[in-house]
Amino acid sequence: MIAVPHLLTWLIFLPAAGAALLLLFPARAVTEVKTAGIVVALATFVLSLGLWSYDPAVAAFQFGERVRWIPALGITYTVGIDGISLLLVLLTTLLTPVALIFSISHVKENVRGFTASFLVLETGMIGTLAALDVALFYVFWEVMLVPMYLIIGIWGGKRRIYAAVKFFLFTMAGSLLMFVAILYMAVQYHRMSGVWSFSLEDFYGMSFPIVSQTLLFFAFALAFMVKVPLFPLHTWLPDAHTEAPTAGSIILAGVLLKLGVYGYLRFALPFFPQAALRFAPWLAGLALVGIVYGSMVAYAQKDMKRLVAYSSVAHLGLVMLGIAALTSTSTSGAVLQSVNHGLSTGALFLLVGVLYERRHTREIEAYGGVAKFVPVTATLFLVATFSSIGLPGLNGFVGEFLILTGTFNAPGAPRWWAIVATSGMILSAVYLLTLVQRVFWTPVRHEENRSLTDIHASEFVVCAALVLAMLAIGLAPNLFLDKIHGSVDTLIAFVRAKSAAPMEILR
Amino acid sequence: MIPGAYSLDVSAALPEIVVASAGCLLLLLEAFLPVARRTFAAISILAAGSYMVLLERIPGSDAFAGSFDGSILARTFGLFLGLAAVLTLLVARPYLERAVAAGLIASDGEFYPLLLWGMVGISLMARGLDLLVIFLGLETFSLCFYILAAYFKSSEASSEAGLKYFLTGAFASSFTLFGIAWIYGKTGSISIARFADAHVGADPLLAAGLVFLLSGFAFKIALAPFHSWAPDVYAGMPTPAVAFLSVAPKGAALVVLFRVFAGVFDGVVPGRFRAALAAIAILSMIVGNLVALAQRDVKRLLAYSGIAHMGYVAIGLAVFGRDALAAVLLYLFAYALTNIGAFAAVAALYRDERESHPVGLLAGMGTRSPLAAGVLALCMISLGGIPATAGFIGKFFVFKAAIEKDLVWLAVVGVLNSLVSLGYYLRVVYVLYMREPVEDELPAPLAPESRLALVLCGLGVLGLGIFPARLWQIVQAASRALPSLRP
Amino acid sequence: MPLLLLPLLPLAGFLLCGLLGKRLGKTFVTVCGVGSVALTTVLAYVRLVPYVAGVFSGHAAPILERYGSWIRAGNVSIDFALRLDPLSALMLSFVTFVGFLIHVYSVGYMHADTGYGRYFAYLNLFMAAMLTLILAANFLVLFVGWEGVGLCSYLLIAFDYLKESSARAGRKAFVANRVGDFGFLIGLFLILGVFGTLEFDRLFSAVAASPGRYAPAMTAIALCLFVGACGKSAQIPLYVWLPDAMAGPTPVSALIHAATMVTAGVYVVARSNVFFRLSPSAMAVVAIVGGATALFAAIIGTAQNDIKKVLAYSTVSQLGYMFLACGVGAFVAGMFHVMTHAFFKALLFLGSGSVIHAMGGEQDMRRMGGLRRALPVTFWTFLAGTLALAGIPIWAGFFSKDEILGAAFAKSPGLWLVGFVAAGLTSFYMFRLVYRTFFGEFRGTDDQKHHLHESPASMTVPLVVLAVLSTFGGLVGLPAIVGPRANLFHRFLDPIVPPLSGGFEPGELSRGLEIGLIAASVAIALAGWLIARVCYAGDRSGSLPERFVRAVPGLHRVVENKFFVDEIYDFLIYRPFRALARFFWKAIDTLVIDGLINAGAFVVELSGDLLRFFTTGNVRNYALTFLLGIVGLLAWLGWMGAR
Amino acid sequence: MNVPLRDVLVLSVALFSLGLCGALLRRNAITIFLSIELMLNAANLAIVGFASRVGGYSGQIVVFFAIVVAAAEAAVGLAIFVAVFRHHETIDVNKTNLLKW
Amino acid sequence: MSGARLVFDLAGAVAIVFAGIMVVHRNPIKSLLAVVVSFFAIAVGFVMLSAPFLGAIQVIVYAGAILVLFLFVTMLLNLDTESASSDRRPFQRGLALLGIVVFAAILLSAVRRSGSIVGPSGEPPATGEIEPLARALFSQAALPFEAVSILLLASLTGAYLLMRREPPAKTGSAENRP
Repeated sequence: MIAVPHLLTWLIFLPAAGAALLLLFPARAVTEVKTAGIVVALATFVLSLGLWSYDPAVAAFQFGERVRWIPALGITYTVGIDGISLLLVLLTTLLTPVALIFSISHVKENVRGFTASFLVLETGMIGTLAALDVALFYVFWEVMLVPMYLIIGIWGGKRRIYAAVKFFLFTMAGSLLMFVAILYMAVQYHRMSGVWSFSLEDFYGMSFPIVSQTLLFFAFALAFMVKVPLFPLHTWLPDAHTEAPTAGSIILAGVLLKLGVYGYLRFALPFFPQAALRFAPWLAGLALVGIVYGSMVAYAQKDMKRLVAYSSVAHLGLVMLGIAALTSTSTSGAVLQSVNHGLSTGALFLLVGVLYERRHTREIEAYGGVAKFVPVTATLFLVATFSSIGLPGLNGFVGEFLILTGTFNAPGAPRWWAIVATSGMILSAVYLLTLVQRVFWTPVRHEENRSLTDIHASEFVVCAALVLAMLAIGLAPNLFLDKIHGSVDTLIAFVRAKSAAPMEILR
Repeated sequence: MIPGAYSLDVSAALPEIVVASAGCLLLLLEAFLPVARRTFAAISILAAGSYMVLLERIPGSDAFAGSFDGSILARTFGLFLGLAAVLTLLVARPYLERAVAAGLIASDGEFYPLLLWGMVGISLMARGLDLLVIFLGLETFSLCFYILAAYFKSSEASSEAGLKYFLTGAFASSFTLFGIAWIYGKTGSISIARFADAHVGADPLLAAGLVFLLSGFAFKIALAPFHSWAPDVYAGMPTPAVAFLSVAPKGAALVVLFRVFAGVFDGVVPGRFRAALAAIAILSMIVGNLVALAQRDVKRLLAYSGIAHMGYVAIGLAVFGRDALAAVLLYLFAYALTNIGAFAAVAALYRDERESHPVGLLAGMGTRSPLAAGVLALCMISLGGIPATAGFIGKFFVFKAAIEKDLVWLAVVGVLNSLVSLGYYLRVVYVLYMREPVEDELPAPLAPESRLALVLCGLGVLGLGIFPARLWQIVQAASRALPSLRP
Repeated sequence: MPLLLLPLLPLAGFLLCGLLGKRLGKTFVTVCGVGSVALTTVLAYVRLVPYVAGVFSGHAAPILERYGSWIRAGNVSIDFALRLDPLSALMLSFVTFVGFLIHVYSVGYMHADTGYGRYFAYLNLFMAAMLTLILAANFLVLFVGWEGVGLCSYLLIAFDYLKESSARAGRKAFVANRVGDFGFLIGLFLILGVFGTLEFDRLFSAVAASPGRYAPAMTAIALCLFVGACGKSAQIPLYVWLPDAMAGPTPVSALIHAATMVTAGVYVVARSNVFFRLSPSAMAVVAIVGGATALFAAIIGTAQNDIKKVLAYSTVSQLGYMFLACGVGAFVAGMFHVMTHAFFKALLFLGSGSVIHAMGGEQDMRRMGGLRRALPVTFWTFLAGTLALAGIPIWAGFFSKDEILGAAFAKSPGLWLVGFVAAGLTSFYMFRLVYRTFFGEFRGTDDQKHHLHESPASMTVPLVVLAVLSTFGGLVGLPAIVGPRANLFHRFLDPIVPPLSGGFEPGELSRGLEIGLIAASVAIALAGWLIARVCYAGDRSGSLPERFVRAVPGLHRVVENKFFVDEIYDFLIYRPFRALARFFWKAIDTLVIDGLINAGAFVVELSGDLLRFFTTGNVRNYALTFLLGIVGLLAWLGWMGAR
Repeated sequence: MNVPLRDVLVLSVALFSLGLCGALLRRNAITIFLSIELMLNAANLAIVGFASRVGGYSGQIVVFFAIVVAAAEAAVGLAIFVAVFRHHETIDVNKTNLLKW
Repeated sequence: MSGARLVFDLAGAVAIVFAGIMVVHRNPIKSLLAVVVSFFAIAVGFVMLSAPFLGAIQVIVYAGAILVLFLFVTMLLNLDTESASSDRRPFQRGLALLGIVVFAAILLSAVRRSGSIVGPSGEPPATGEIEPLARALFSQAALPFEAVSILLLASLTGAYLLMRREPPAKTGSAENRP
């Protein structure tokens, strides 16, 4: 793999540039727009493979770049990748072309805007993952909202506008306090050191008296808990996922939710270790509620997409549990699992989309016995399902096993956490297999289903890509874990050390 | 100064003189060479442009016996003013020609001189170093805008807007004058520079005077509770004039307030006063945002959003200090680009000026008039304070200033309000893009000037949002021009 | 030839059949599907023969083959490794062989089915998973196979997924297994916590080295593993899925739900006997659950009319026997029964399959009868199987069952009594089955009568082979009374039960007592046969049971309906779960959470709507607010000065 | 000349308040505007009063210009009234509230 | 000598009384005339405060020009007297009065409490004569002078623009309810 200079910058801005380019196309040149968009997305993906040369032995940020941006405040354009963000970036660059290619045959009106939104969104996501300057991070973090808002609102389902606004306001509500907190930290840093800086390592260096630390922690945690989403803050997700167009749901579930996890790991945890550790049990509690509650609500759903959406609540609850336990094992598992969830849930949404685009209903009751007519779709759906249930040999299992065993044997964590969480394994089997049974199996109840056509080539290709990724992670997880756990270990070591250190009182 | 020493520093006032005389020229042309009307916009833009250029050349020192500011603050403000004027004038011509065609007014000839003279008034106000100059500047632009508000004589709404703006305005300026009276009496001078040496301290009459002055300017800035006129006037007034009115005078008034407080309090705003300002800021944010949520008319919505935004700016006023001034100036630039962009889009998207401007009519514009709709949406996002737009940068610096002065709670109130504000900004966006068109007539094709204005605003909003560093340097330098301000 | 090849070959078969089966047609599928398994069997024996020879010649060192690290993160590091030791060798020997036979059988049985390719794909996948399970060298690789076989059983039970019942049965099986896996996984976490590894070698040697140190942790671990075993091997309370699993094609029932997969639980218990033996309480639990299941299922079996259901419950009950064996410390006996059971139960299922095949899918014994003339081969082979299962001497089941009963008696006569009664019931319901199916008058429809025919060779040959095995297979484990070294089976398998100081020790039996017990069990078996004959053979067939039913109708109804266990589960677990789920969704999610949020939004909107009426449009009100603002400011500042 | 300043200020406050009353209580736009003129005069009076104590002429100059401004305002204001009158046939501010809420 | 004060206070009284009449009288013409009187009184006050020039201006420009302008317009629009009936807003009126009372009270108390003015700028107190005022007007106030020219020009333009009769254009209703 030849090393591209400024690789990350390319990755971040290539899609945006592509979007700008698209806007120069005439709106009628639909096919050209589609191809151009997909080419850009694929190019980004190919480029991103260059990141694979990340060297886990050096457990530090790599592919780093730094440019002064707002010198007066020491705000810089600083990007870099470590084991935690690496896989998520790759996931992003993988899922974006997947989403676009899937939509080839399904998005009819205003294709240009659609494609452009996705590319801008990709820039936002990669930027969020790569940013090592807190201000820069915040900018990318918020920038993501707009294209997703448009994607849901313009190309979404019946209640799309409600869903879009709900999504936007919910996430915004979460992150606004984080904005204030970031400013506060910067000001404090300025008071301490006399210079302005928003850079990650400088913030890592700061520690706060417990009261302000707790407040700051909540300001950050709230933003990420909404994004994840954690139990009481999850209600935007079913609406957003359900109303969004299939491609949107793929990205939403595949990447956006993970950014909450990422943010918690990258910022909330190392910034405010004492507070984070003190409230870890609460976090775990919410995560556990999320697992059980999410699974049960998922089971009660009548709408395929809603069901999958609630399953995300459960799965990400598991991920957050792994982080709350904060052992090397569980946390590595959590990072891997968030990639896994991106793949399996992405695939599930994709396949639900395949059915939806043909029958134009998401009602489970409208199906039944369709496996007879769409065998390939059914098979792929089964694979995705079992990946999501955590069948050994597929990706889901590795993550779940690591998280659970890590949590179970974590020094700080009581064992019932892991035990309750493991029950999620049963529940996920219950609701997902019920879905399979009621949609693909059992006698054919509706005649119109007999005329269903099976998955297209374009849909199949992207889905197959996802399945291959699942198998790869499931069979050779070390390829990926080796990239991850170095950084995870350094992170945990840092957090433990910092939380142990006596708190210096700020002026 | 020595009595009798005759000082008339034309060079210092050259920019204003040029603009004013351009106005006179247009008036003459209107009277004697009506065919030249098509060129008025161009001439006015030329005048506004040369205003900016000449400002760079004025002598850096105070002029007219220390009553007229030549500092970088004046120049920076001039940049803002000129920018606003140019953008407005770009929008004006096609809009007015449509109005003339629709029979709202016989000729668009007087519009430009009045706008230019209003600009001169604003400039005087912002540059004035004694209360007299400031007062005259205030009155000059107020008069111009009273007239512009009532400009569409055959439109009931416009006349009513004129009436309301005039009555409330006159009411407010009588308070201003009353305030000037007390301050003059207590400090024994009308020149801001001398306030400090009066050391009047905690004199109740001085406080009263300041309150009157504050209320008078808060009226122009449209800060609650002195804001009530804004929605009605915006709704009735010709849109380009609103675009200008909603930006330029507010900036001048803010600069004046900074000058006066810096002078009277010698840089440190006392606690009770700061509390009062904070209260005004919060009230404006809350009233503006909540009521804007309930608006169905774009121009009224923008009026209330403007009230809310001035609330954010007033945070800077309450914080006070060098960085606060810089932040406020930056915010003003951002607000000018965004708000004028929004009004430019509104001017372009609505066909019939006689009717009101219900948001619903924007439905489906996203595809029918992509440029205007796109810019409008972008401006809404920017007003909502989403990053990578100018609006975010403005809030960023204001809130930072607040937090630096340990007013974290003010910043928190601010962000919570901007959350509420997203409620209505997003509504505009989704009506633009996510609703089916309500009427089958397509909007009028965009005139080249409007295109230019829209593009400029759009690029400006994004550019300032992404590369704010340079402008921040400028405004910081400008903020140093008030010596008594503490860093 | 690496062991890894053994699972990989069927896996390849799976991929070929699954991906290309539809396109390339039946012959291709047959070749790939059966061929891969055949090849696997051959290769397996290529490895087995020398190894077994080695064991008998004294060096029983297990063969361990590592294929590199599989999962490595934090303090967890798991290799992908396979091992060949007496236990896995035993399993390997009959799993491959029986599996192969059943593949052959399926060629005939499924020839008409549209899902031919899919069927063999799944079957091959199952072989791959099963081989992984038995060859695994650590618990996690074992778990891979464990879940893999679960998956295949799920897919094969729901093989014709358009039938409501099959689809439900499939999900039921998987979920029930998941409940078991839940315990199993917790067990693995515990093991990892205690030992930091999942490698069998390291674990068991560590424990053997210092039993006292680990003893306290063992009860929990053992019980967790046993929960998993209960799920997989259909023990109380998780057995409910197995009877429903009969919805799958009969060969599948034979292979998965009789011969191989369901014994995986026993295999795991035997595999980790070191753990179990350190915890008497765990052993007790295993024994009691096993015994209870054996008796319970046997009772239900006596009242079933569906030929496959009878066999299913008999399987459950036989599995109970195996756990009983383990519970009383007779792990080897348990494994012995696993093997013999694999032979005769596979035989019986295949036989019933042949019957059903002949009857055109009919499974209800009440519509059969007198088939022995039409299906001679099936009849004789089936009879052999029955004798084996009933425990009639020299047939395979006799030896294994006897050994178990002996061991049970040595530990506690109570358990023995349970097993003893169950044995009687077993022979009763088996001969009841035989008589009702093969003797008497044909009770089916006429066109069924016309189509009666013996199955093709591809089906009968396996029957014959299995019949031979279940007849003579028992001889490898002659009881101790014959001679100390007569029991090859023990000599081969004893190494897997290493001596353990302070560990659970199986009881000893005096020679006389042992003979007595053998006599007793033979007697009860014959008694069962006799009763069955009286009730269901000859001219007065059926009158006696009817009278019995009339005597105790309640009892009969309860037994016929399997003690209403499914209904109870439905009432106690399924319904409340569904209700709660709906409650969470409708009440908590929609009403409370979203309600609060929307309420907040509404309040904001509303306050805006009210506030806007302050802008009355009347200038004087504007002036008024202006004045009030000023008055407020003055009151705040002007009154006491600007400080 | 010694008119005590307090008298001047009290007078000015009184006049200003009376102006306020007119502005707030009358409905006829012209009367309202008159009242506002009264308020301006009150302010002027205060300034002149102060000016008679403070040295220099700046105070008187301010008043001078204030009067000019008042003239200009009057011209514009009355013109606006006429314009409004042409629409409504009245300049009662209660009746000119098309724009509201 | 308290003569000046006496005159001033008398003038003040007159001013207040007629201002009051202006406020309460329903007939615009009458209240207009009342204002004229009170402006005259204020002019007297100016003179007493040693600003004779301003007094003159007050009479000529204010009481003269401006109010005459008012008179013309009032006549032109021939406004009838406000009818008391059509204006029932007791609450707002009450609130307004209350506000004004508090306002006045605060200011008066402030006047009472505030110390006498400070900061006499080194210059001599203003005397009655015009010349120094004129000098100051053209030196210090050069800029205001220029500014005010624009102001007046604008007001002229505006007045002309707004009073000018237009060719009657189609008047559409400017309904503006949400």
